[in-house]
Order: sequence, then structure tokens, then C-alpha cells
Amino acid sequence: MPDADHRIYLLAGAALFAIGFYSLLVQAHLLRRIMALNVMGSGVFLVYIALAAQTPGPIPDPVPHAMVLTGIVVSVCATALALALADRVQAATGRVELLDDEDAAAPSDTTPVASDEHKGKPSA
Amino acid sequence: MIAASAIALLILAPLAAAALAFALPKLGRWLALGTAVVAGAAIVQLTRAVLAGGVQTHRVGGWGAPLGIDLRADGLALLMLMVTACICTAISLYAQGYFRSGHDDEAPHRERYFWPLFLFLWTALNALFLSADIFNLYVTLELLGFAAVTLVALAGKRAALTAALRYLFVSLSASLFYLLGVGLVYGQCATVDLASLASKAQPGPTLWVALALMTGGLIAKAALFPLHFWLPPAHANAPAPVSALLSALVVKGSFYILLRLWFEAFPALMTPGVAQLFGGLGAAAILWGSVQALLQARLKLLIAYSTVAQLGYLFLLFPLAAEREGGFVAWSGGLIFLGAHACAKTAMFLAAGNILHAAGHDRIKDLDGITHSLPISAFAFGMAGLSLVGLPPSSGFAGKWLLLNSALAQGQWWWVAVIFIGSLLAAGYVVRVITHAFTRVAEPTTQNPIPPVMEWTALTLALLAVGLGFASHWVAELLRVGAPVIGPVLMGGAAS
Amino acid sequence: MMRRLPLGILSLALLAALSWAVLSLPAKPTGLTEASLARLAESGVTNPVTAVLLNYRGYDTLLEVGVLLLAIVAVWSLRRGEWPTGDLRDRPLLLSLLRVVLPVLMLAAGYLLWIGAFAPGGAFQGGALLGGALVLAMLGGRGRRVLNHERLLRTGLVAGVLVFATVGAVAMGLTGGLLQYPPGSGGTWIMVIESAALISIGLTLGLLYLGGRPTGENGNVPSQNPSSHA
Amino acid sequence: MNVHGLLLLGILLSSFVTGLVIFFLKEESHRLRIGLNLLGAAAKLIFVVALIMGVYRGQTYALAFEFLPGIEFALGADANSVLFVTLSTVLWFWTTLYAVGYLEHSPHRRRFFGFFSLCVTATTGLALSANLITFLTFFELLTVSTYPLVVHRGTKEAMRGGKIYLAYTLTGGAVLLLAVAWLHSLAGPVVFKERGVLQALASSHPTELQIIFLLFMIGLGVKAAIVPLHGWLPKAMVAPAPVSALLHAVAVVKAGAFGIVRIVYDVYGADTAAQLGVLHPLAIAAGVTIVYGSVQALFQDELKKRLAYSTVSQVSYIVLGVAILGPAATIGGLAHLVHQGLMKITLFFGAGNYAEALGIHRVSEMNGVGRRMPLTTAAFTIAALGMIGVPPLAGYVSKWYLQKGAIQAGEEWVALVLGASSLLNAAYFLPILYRAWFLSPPEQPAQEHRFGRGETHWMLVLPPLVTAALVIWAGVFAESPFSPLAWVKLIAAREYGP
Repeated sequence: MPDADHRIYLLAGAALFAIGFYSLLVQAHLLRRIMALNVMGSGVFLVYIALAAQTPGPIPDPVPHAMVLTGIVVSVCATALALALADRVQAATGRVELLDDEDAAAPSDTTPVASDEHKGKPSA
Repeated sequence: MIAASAIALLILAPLAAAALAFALPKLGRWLALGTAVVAGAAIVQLTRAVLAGGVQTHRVGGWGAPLGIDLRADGLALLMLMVTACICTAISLYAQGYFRSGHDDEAPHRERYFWPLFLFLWTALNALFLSADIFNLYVTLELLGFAAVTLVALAGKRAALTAALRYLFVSLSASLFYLLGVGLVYGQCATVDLASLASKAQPGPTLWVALALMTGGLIAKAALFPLHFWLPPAHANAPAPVSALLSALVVKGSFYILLRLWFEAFPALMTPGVAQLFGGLGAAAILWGSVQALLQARLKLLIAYSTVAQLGYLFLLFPLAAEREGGFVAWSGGLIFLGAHACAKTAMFLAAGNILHAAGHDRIKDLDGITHSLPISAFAFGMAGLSLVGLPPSSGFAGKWLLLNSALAQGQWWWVAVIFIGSLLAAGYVVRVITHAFTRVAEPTTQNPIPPVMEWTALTLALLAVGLGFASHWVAELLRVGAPVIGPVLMGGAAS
Repeated sequence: MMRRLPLGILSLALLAALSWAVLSLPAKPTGLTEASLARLAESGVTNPVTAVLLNYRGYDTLLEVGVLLLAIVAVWSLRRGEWPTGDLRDRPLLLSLLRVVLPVLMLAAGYLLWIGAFAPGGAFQGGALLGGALVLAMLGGRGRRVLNHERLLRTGLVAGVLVFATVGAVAMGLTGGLLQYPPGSGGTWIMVIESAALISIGLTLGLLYLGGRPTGENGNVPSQNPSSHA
Repeated sequence: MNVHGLLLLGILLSSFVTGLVIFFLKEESHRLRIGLNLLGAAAKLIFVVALIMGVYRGQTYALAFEFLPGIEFALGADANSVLFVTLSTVLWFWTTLYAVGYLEHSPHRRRFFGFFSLCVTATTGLALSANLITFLTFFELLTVSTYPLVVHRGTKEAMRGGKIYLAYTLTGGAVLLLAVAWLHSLAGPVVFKERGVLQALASSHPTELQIIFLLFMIGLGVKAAIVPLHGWLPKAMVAPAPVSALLHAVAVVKAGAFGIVRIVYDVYGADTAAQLGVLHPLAIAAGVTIVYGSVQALFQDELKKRLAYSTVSQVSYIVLGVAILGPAATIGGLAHLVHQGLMKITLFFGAGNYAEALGIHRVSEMNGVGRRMPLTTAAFTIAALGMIGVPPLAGYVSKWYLQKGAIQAGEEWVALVLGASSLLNAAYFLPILYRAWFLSPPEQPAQEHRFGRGETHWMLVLPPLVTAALVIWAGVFAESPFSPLAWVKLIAAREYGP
């Protein structure tokens, strides 16, 4: 078992991950969901850092460091993408939640008609 | 040296092409075709090297695991690379026509962004299949996920956008599960290298949880029942070439990682219970997906649910190949089936795309007129259907035959029953569509013209799906290189 | 809400499993510290993290730079950017602040890039500062002319990936190994990669703030391009 | 594999290539298509003649390549193959001619003749298959290529018939696949061989072999229309006449029957099968089918339906012959494989002509057709009498050998079945002949349309006359060395001889 001062970080990471997962499941608002994903991410990174910290040696293990750096960059990109997409969804559906069964509304919606493109999007 | 540069090319070429396609939008289509040529050549070289010299490993930066990252090309990886190259080449051709025909003012914008995104997807797939490092696999997964989600959203319709966002949520959370699992593995074994994990991994709480996290994430990405809910809307509402890519390749990426994890990195944890559990989920997917496909009113949704079902067959590989001794029958069977499904499903989605393009709808009940005016697409759909149902001598048959053979030889008759019922259901939903090709119509209704390249790519892939059956012998021999299981390719009487 | 209870239980189960897993980790995990320190000399840099990032596991970073580029491509394909609006004359402080801060940030970014070889720092940290500077500039309505120059932007954005890939290929030509730098010259190669990466990362992070492609970019029909949202 | 093996390939390709080319022809280019069709049919005929002569000279033919380890795609020409391939090739030639005449001016002829050729490719492939996998392959190809022919008319009724046809045959195919896979997992790759290959297994795994045999019979029985698996056949009557002719006389039902011959003689071996006790149930099923089919036929007014049920009954003669141990029964069954084909195709040609020329579909409308279409009706009559078993026609010969075999095997009840069925045959054929010849035609006939001077287009008249002539020949010259009978005696000798 890891010693006490690392245990706390590891457990905190686990807790953050679980909390994030829970709110991802129960929150309807897209923004909250995206934030939930970020919380999960932070939990994962915390675990990595704790792992790096507890290795013996003069410095903390640099490998998990680099991995976390990679992870952070990826999660920044993910957040940006999610936000942009969420905004498109809101523009198209006029709501900030995901309807439960979207493909029910699909058949009329998939006919590639140009006018269909414009509907529900606020014009400049 | 040749093998090494082939491996590097397979990753660098599409990556550079993607960047260039973004910097110089007008060149996108040509860059894609160029990539197809380069990738094809590289794969030929690599295949030669592997068949001659066995598994090819390249230590990036010359460091080597555990400090560095290894790229590895064995039979399995090569098969996946070949399938990817075939499908992506076909898509590059198909898309040439797809974005130029049809008359909505969105098309130019779509094409402008399709090419770089498509090339990123290709990069991600090649990198994924070549990587031998579970953290590096995480990066490739994210690359793959972002590209796939954005390509779905490219359709721009409401349904597509919603489906894309749901897909993104699933994909991101799944990746985080996987990433956390990787962290725990590193904490336990101090390495993320697939090859060296097998020796260091001792079953224990950490590894069980870690593997559970990774598997959960990958199952969600691979849309294995019951985590398939996101797939049908996403695959059905994406643009035709994208639907094809998603069904044929993207979901297979996660399945591939699952194989690597359970058969190569952590064989110690592959208990009979785990194997049967995978098989059970696969069986459920086969039955549920097929029944759903039978009930769909829209062609693309039918095909998407068929993907859910066909993915189930891949997971029968776990219980049937779990025994290292003689597991090779199911191993080669499942993977030949994978290739068959990739070609057949691509052909189907492309054919469906042509129909949707020509008619402006894909309601199955109103298809009568269409198939008369698009005989080639209809024929392609039929051919692909043959392989999907598993009629001999198609490659789908070869795969199912091997799975059946191993199930019978091991006395796991319940999988035989599942395959039997699944095939009949598949026949059901294929026939449901095909009958419309023969119904009598007064006069075919007028439709948008379809560029020939769109029809012929669909047909070519369909014929490939059937014809590859004759190559399955060769494929099986290729798969032997570096396979985690051994035994004859076929069991029974004289052979065993 | 009916769904909350089962989902809550599920999450608690997850938490329990995770805690169980982390608590049964080895007390003193070996990790790769020794290994990375042992070969630090060969890596061409003295900061172990940078060594991992750009040499030991440089391939990860190559794909990561790819992810950054992919992100901007994806966001641009989805939306049109929105410029921060409002009359700048209401914010004299911001404008005067910018005059001081922007050059400093640029400088700091460059410094971080250089120091990365020996101490904490590097292209990503520098890029973050650069991105911040870009955001400030946009808030201050500066550099619109540059940001409307599409070709220039795209070139800057892809620079990181292309240089990185080229370096990897060239190194392979010399040593036969992908991203395997000739002995002793690792530092130089890394510096080349990082400077290109710095620009791309900074641009990407800054432009992501726009939330879409700059309005200057001429799609086919800019006026009524449906996927726009300005 | 030897150079002679290429002859087998030639036999397959002569129709396969024709089919593919036809798909890519323009719908309008009739002459070219007709030319191709007849060319392909003629080429096939020539190849087959060459094959027969070769086999007589004792030349062996084989062609094989591996497409899965241990699974060969293998063609060969043993006595059984030659029997079936000759039948299907000869009849295909005349059916092609007939179809060309019959479908003049109808839509989608490109599609029709394309699949028509594929269908025959599948049939000849079945005949030439040297192992189970190859057989299975062509069996499924047959299903797939006949479906478009069945639904060719595209009407609601046709589509329904087609759906039922597929439901039956695809399920049958799946069961067959199961049987083949299971047998393979026990015995390894199964190559057809006189007297079977399972003697060893029969003692070690009797139960498995019995179940597998049952699966085989279900899978093949669907196509052979053994009661209660016959449901699709009357429904498939919606197909155009030439298709029905092909389906009933050569392709589908015969494929099933031939498959049963293969399984019993060349996979299990008659003795092994008997020793496993699986032949007797089969014989009973066949007997039931014979009687049931005949009784059903009795009550059909629609001519094609009546013929369909007659097929149900007649095909089981073959099965019966196979199911009864002993050379005589074998001779009877195999001879009927050929004779029934000749007779039945003639009957369907006739029915087609009545429909084409006189718009007559029902027995009750057939008064006096003999006077209006003497040639067609003459042919029809010969075939009908043959079916009843009037000497010296073909049907008489096969029935006689069946009787003999039954008595030899001590299965007296079979004699009763055959007798009853013959009476029933008479009961449902004679009234037709009576109406046709002796009743006077109605004053204003149904929509009649004439082709030139003859009673109808020559392409429609010639084929039935030829096949009728063959019916007589097969009966009268039964004992001559150049008759189907002579050939099946050879087969029987090999199966039971020393």
C-alpha cells in the first residue's frame, strides 16, 4: 500500500474521477457535461502525478509527467471541440440538452435539402 | 531498413498529407490519392518483410521499450493496415464524386474540410495498428475519436450534429477510462509496453481494475452491446463515405486494442469466465442488432444496426480462441470475418449513399423505383449482402466457417446456435432491401444523376468482399506471424 | 429524478473499485526514473521531462501536435469565429496594459522555450503564454489584419506538424531510426522542433478562443455559409 | 488437377461467362443476346459430349484448388456427375430456345437471361462438385440465382412467392451448412466416393452421424420438396413457364434429389446408411410425399399448380429409389432422375404454350386444345402418359425397376404406394387429355394470339416435341447401351458390385 502522503492524492484523484463520471451521467446541460469531463480528466491527471511523486529517486518520475502534459493538451483540444459542437447543436435544436432519441426525428431530417441546412440557425 | 521506413511512411505520409490538405485546401483530393499510393506501396514492402523475416519491430528514437516507444508489425497489424488501405483508397475515390454531385451550397465547404479530417483519420488508424505501447494507443484513440466525431458532424443536419455530440461524449469519457487504466498499469508494472507487460503482469486488484477500466472504455468505443446506443444514429446520419469509414474501420480500432490487451499483454487475466462474458455480449449484440435491423424503416439505420450485430461475431473470438492450443482456428476466422465485414459494410453504405443521393431519401418501403435506375448500386448491395449473410464462397463465409468449425470442435455448441440464427436474421434484413430491386414499377422516377465513380467503387468493394474468400488461405498464413494462439487453421477428422 | 439513484450507486461502486485499486498499488513503485536519468546525457537536454517529451517518447508528442492541429481543423469546420465586440474606447486601461504586456509575454514565451532544455519549461508552456498573448490582443482588437490573412494563419498552424514530421524523416535518413537524432546533436534537433511547435501551439490555443474559423476566411459563399454562427 | 480438368471448367464457364456478359449488354440488343445464349448452350453441349466420351474411355477428370486450408474447391466427373450434368445441359439447351421465344417483347430480359445462365452454371456445378464444400457453394448459388427468376414478373403475387421461396431455401441452406460443418469437424474434408467415406466413423460416432444425416435430409429435402418441406413449390408457380420448367425438371428440385443421392451413396454409402438405420425413415417420408403430392394434384384446377404437385410426388420416386437398399431400386431412382426431368419439362412447355397462345391457365378451360394446338398437345400427351407409367414410355421403365427393387428389399408396402400413385397420376392426367382431344373448344376462345401460320412460335413448339421424343427414346431403347438406363445400371453396379 502506498504511504499516507501519496495515498491522499491517489484517493483524491479517484474521487474526482467518480464525481465527474456521476455528473456526466446525471447532468443534462451540455456545458455541465463538458465540465464533468474535465473534472474526470483532472482526476486522472492527479493519479498520474501522485504516481510520479511516489517513485524513489532524486526527482519525481518524469515519464508520467510527460504523459500528463500530453493528456492536458488533449483535454484542452477536446473541450474546444466539444464546446464548438455543443454550440452547433444548440443552434440547430434550440436547446442545450441532448434529446434522448434523436434518430426518431431523423427521416425527415436527413434528406439533403439545402433549406434544411438553414433552419434553426441564428443568422448573422 | 526497408521495413522500418515502410512503418514510418505509413504514419508520416498521411499525417503530412493531412496538414497540407488543411494548408492548401484545393489539393485535398490529390493528397488523398497520393497517400493511397504511398500507403499501398509501403504495405506491400512491409508484407514482404514480415512474411520473410517474421514480426518487424521498430524502436522509435532508437531507445526501445520501456523508456521509448516501439512500433510493431505482425500478421494481425498487417491485415488491419491492408483493410484500412483498401477502404480508405475506395473512399478517396468515392468522395471525389460525392462532394461534387448533389446541389446543396454546403458541399464545397464540406469537401474543403473532409479531406484533412479524413487524412487525420487514416493517420490515426495506421498509428493505432502499428503501436505497441498502451499509452501511445491512447493518443491514437483520441486522434481517431476527434476525426470521426467531426466527420459525422460534417453532415450539418440536426440529427447528425446531435449524434456527433453524443458520440463525442461517449468517446471522451471512454478515453478517460482507458487513460486511468493505463496509469494504474504503469503504477503496477512500471511499463506501458505491450510486449514486456505479459511478463510483468501478475493478477492483482490493481491490474483487474485497470483492465476493467480499459476494457469498459474500449467496449464503449467499439459499440459492443449494451454500449452500442450511440452508434446507429451516428453511423446513419453521417455523410455516406463517413458512415462507411466508421462502420468498416473506426469501431474495429478499439476491438483491435482489446485483442492486444487480453491476448498479448494480460493473458494471465484471461479466465474462462471473462472469455465467456465477452462471447455472451457478442451473442446478445448479434441477436439484438439483427432484430433491430429487421425493424428499421430507413436503409442507413438498417445498415448501422447490422454493424452492431456483425461486431458481435468478432467478440465470439474471445471464448473460441481463449485456449492457446488450437485457438488459431477462431483467431483467423474472426479476423477474416473482420476483413469481410469491412469490405461488405463499406460497399453497403456507399450503395445506400448513392440511393440517398439519387432519391433524396432512404425509406426502404419507397425504394422500388431507385434500384431500377441504379442497377449497379443495387447489385453491389446484393453482393455485399451475400458476404454479410455468409454464403459460400464469400469471405464472410470463410470467417463464419472457421468460427463454426472451432465451436463444433470444442463442443461449444451454443455459439453454433447463435451464428446459425444470426445468419438467418441477416438474410432476412438483406432480402428485405433486395426485393425492391425486382418489384415492378411503372416508370423509374427521375433522380439526381450519380457520378459513375460512386457506383463502381461500391461494386468493386462488394466483389472484393465476395472474392476475398478465395484468398482466406493466404490471409490465415499471414495471421500466423506473431499470433498469440497456435494450432491448425482448421480442425476436424483428418486435420486434427 | 429516477435515474439518479442507480447512477449514484454505479458511481460509488466505481469509486470503491478505484480506491481499492490505488490502495493496492506497490508502496515503492520502481517507475522509470533511473532509466530516464541514466540515458539523459544521450538525449541532448538536461531537463528529464523535456527528454521524455521530445526524445524518449517524442513520437507521442508528434501525434499530440497532430491532435492540436486536428482540433483547430475540427473547430473551423464546425463554426465561424466570433470576434470579441464592444467599443474599445471604453477600456483605455486594457489598451495601455496591452502595450506593456504583449511584448513581455512574447519574450517570456521565448524564454520558456529556451529554458525548457535545462529546467521546467518548453514549447507547451511557451505556447500557452503565446496563446494568452494572442487572446489579449484579440480582446484589444489588435492584429486583425494578421488574423484575417488566412494563408498565413494556416501556414503557422501546420508548421509544428510539418517541421516535426520532416525532422523525424530526416533523422531517419541519417540514422535509420524514426525521430532518432544523430548522437550528440539531439539538443539542436529538439530546439528546431520546439520553435516550430511553439508557434503552432500558441496560434492554435489563441485561435481556439475564437471558437471557429476567422470570418476573413472565404468559404464558397461566405455571406450565407449556413454553418457560420456570427 | 490435370489438363483434362479444364474441360470441367469449360462446362461451367460456358454458361457463367455468358451470364456475366449478358448483364453488361444493352437491354435492346436482342439478337446479340439470343446469339450468346444459344452459343453458350451449344458450347456446353459440346463440352459435355466430349466429357461423356472421355469418361467412357476411362479418362478421369479433376480440378481443385485450396481456398481454405483443408477446404478445396474441387470439381470432378464420376458416373453420377455425368448423369446429372448431361441431363441439365441437354434440357438447358432446349429451355433456352423456349425461353427466347416465350419472353419475346417482355421487359428486363437482360436480367432474366443473365440469372438464367447463372442458374444453369450452379446446376452443372452441383453435378460436377467433387466434395461437400463445393456442392454447398453451388447449392447456395442456385438459391440466389433462381430467386430473380421466380420473382421475374415483379407482381405482388410474384414477390410473395419469392419471399416464401427464399425463406424455405435459405433456411434449408443454413441447415445444410450446419450439417457440412459438423461432419467436417468429425471427419475432416469430405470427398465424394462410391460406397461412402464414413464406414469408420459409423461405428465410433453413430448418433452424431444419424443427427447429421437428418440435418442433411432437411437441408436438401427443402429443395427436393419432401413433405412437409414442400410449401414453397406451389407458390413458386408464379414464375414464367420456362423457369418453372427449369426449376421442376432440372434445377432446384433435382438439385435436392441429386444431393440426397450424393449423401446416401457417395458420403455415407448405402450400406453404412442402412446400418445406421436412417434409410427406412427416409423411405417412409418419400412414400408419404408420393401419395400426398398425387392427392393434392387431383384437386388443382390451375394447370401449373397441378403439375407442381405432381412434381412433389414424382421427385420422391427418386428419393424412394435411393432409400431402398439394392441395385434395382437404385436403378429405378436414378433413372427417374432423368426420366422425370424429360417428362416434366415437356409438360411445362405445353402448359406454357397454352398460356402463351390461348391464354389458358386452368384445366377447366382446356376443352379442345388438341385441335387448336395438335403438336403441343401431342407432346403433352406423351409426357403425361409417361408420368402415369404407360409402357413403353420412360416413366414405365423407372417405375418398373422401383417395383422390382422394393420387392427384392422385401418392402411390399412400397409396391402399394407406387400402385396407388400410378392410379392417382392417371386420375389427374387422363381428364386433361380427354378434354384436350375429345371435347369441343368453346365458341369464343380466351384471348388467343397467333404467331404467323404455325400453331404458335416455332421456338415454342420445337422444344416440347424434342423432349417428348426423348421420353419415347428413353423408354423404347431403355435396354440399348445409349440410354439413361444403361448409364444408371453402371452406377448401380459400382455401388453394389463386388
